[in-house]
Amino acid sequence: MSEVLMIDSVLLLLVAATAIAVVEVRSLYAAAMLSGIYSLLMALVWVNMHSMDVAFTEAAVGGGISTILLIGTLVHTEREEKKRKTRVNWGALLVTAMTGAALIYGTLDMPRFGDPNAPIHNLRVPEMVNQTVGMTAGAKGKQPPPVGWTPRQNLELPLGHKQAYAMQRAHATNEARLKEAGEGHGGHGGQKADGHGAEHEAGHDDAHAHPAGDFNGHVPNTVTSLLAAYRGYDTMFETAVIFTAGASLILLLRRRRRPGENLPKQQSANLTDQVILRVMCKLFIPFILIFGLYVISHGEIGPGGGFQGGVILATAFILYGLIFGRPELHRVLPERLTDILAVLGVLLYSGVGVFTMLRGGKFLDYAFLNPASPGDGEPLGMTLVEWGVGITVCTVMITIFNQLAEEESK
Amino acid sequence: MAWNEIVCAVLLVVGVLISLTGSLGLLRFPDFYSRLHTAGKTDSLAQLCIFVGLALIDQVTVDGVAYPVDPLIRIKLIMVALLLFFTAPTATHAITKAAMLDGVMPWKKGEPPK
Amino acid sequence: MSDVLEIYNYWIYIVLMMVGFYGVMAKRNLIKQAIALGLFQTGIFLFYISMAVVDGGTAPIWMADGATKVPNPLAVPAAFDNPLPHVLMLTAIVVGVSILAVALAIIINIRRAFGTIEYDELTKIEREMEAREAREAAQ
Amino acid sequence: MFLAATFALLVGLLMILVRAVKGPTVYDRILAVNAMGTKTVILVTLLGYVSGRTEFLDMAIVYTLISFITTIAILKFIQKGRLD
Repeated sequence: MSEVLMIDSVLLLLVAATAIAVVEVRSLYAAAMLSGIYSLLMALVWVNMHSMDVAFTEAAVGGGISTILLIGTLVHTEREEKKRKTRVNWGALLVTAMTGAALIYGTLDMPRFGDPNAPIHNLRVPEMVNQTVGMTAGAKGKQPPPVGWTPRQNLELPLGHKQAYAMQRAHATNEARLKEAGEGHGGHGGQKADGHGAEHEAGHDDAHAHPAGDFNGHVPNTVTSLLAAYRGYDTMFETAVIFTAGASLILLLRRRRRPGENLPKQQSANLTDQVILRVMCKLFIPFILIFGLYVISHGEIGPGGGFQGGVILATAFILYGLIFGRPELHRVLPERLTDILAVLGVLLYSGVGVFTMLRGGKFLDYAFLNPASPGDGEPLGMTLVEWGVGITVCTVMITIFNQLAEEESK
Repeated sequence: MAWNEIVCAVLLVVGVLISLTGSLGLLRFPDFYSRLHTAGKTDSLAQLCIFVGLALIDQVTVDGVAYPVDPLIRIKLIMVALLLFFTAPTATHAITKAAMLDGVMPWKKGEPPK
Repeated sequence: MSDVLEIYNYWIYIVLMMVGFYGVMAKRNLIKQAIALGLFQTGIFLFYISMAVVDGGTAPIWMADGATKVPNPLAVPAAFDNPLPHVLMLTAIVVGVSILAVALAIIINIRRAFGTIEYDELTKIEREMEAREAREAAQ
Repeated sequence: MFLAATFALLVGLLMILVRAVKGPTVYDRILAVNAMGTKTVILVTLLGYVSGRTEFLDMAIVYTLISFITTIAILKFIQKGRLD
């Protein structure tokens, strides 16, 4: 019974109770607020299960942006659900009960919670982790796996012949280089990796000796390394998904602008009459902006990254829009600027990919950004990509807030 | 137990007790303003006690392994306490003003709890 | 009792999914269905992330070495949690919000066009429109 | 020590949740959201100390900001009926 499980079991009961409350409560803004609470509790569950980045995203995106989206919709629709004669729909309840029972029957032979030998931990992950999802701790390039790294997961993987040949070839090139490079890395040559045997080398000196199964990203935060480097392709299209959401919001909700009319000049509801709120928000907004930039930029070292930082930046602008009114927000961030920046983010991301291709590597192979010492190219590539994602997410969230808050011309 | 862990334990107990009384008040008080009174105030004090208590710790042992607490983290804890010290009262003030403008009348003795 | 707690997470994820599923099926209000869809997704996130936990493991981010403030390879805990499901769920959460945003925009347009966002009233309006078109086609 | 504090605060969370669901007026619910945000900040920090990884304190800052901004958004919606 690890501590994680103890806290987890209590927290998840709260989460389940909130979920039922969200579905059953009649007034819609209560449902919006409860879904905000639900996301906050869910983020607590993620923190308890050691997944910091997911907790970050769930809190910022689920707790913040979704609640503001729902409330923005309620402005245009009515606030109460229609009174129904029967409160419970028995047919739907029966169907859900049956599917639930079948699914629960399915989980009976799932691996135990936290079981280190579960199949998910033994396929591909040891190979990825063994080649040191390392860090740029002073020394350039890949780090040797730490001493005694694999006490629990060092299962002998049945290597396919192609993989064995690739590993063997990479090993041979490493040996050759080690002989003529003398002691290997100056910085911490002392740590010989006896635990795993294979001495890893910077790996990219000759353009094509990319060792098999190299996960391309070697930064302390393995989640960002996987997100931006190993799955860089998916994250690029995910940024495109966010941009498409912003574009569809513009198409659906933005009223046609008569030529020359920049923004409909109608009296906006601002909260500037409340002195304390206005002064406090003027005090906070710079700090929120700095914090958002910090979260984007240190995505490699700690939890954070493009999505979370972009959303935090967006909430700073949204707070400014809430307090000082939307025309004021429009004066600070005109719609044309946000549209251009949204496109720019996606372009920056794919631009980095094209650039690495021009440098001779594969698409989004960050090592080729700095062929001299590939260990530095990877964090550089990932930072650029995170900034691209951050810009797009920030501007799209602001556009979404702008469109939802736009009053329909009577 | 070193002195800082004892002081931290005391501060934690005080902070948690204050927080629980605040939540209990939120549950049992008859009307909105009295609930606002308990939840708003206790939160600010409870988080201050807990964060100052946590800032005293310099080493956390989890099943035998002693993880050092980075001094930067202890400073950051105080920063978060200060940040929360400013935002919580502002939010409570905003809620009160909104309720007042909306004409929510405070509860008087003898009325049924709202 | 302890083996129930072993796979307890997977039961709660099913409860969340079924609550979302019921919400989408039973509730007639479009916004309520959009929120229920969010619940359904969060249940699936719970399923993935509870698979990633390793006993005694910590967050898959290297430990910062106290002195040099730089992640230090030797400060290695017993094990790291599996970072793979975390990455998948990061993407899924953000896509989930994009879906919610577009769904709410469409709901606003439905409200402006038909004046209601109750599913059964909308079907009634639809039937009336079809009946009217059929009558006009008949003339 | 930290585990006991975490469980105690979880009980507090349950009480706030009851008020959030039961709250007759909308302001009770906003109050519950705000109180929940503050308590979650404390819980996140305590979970860091329970798991030994205390360097993830940025989470607490994000929670504070998010609960503050959500409360302001809801208040503006209730008070002015519009968000722009």
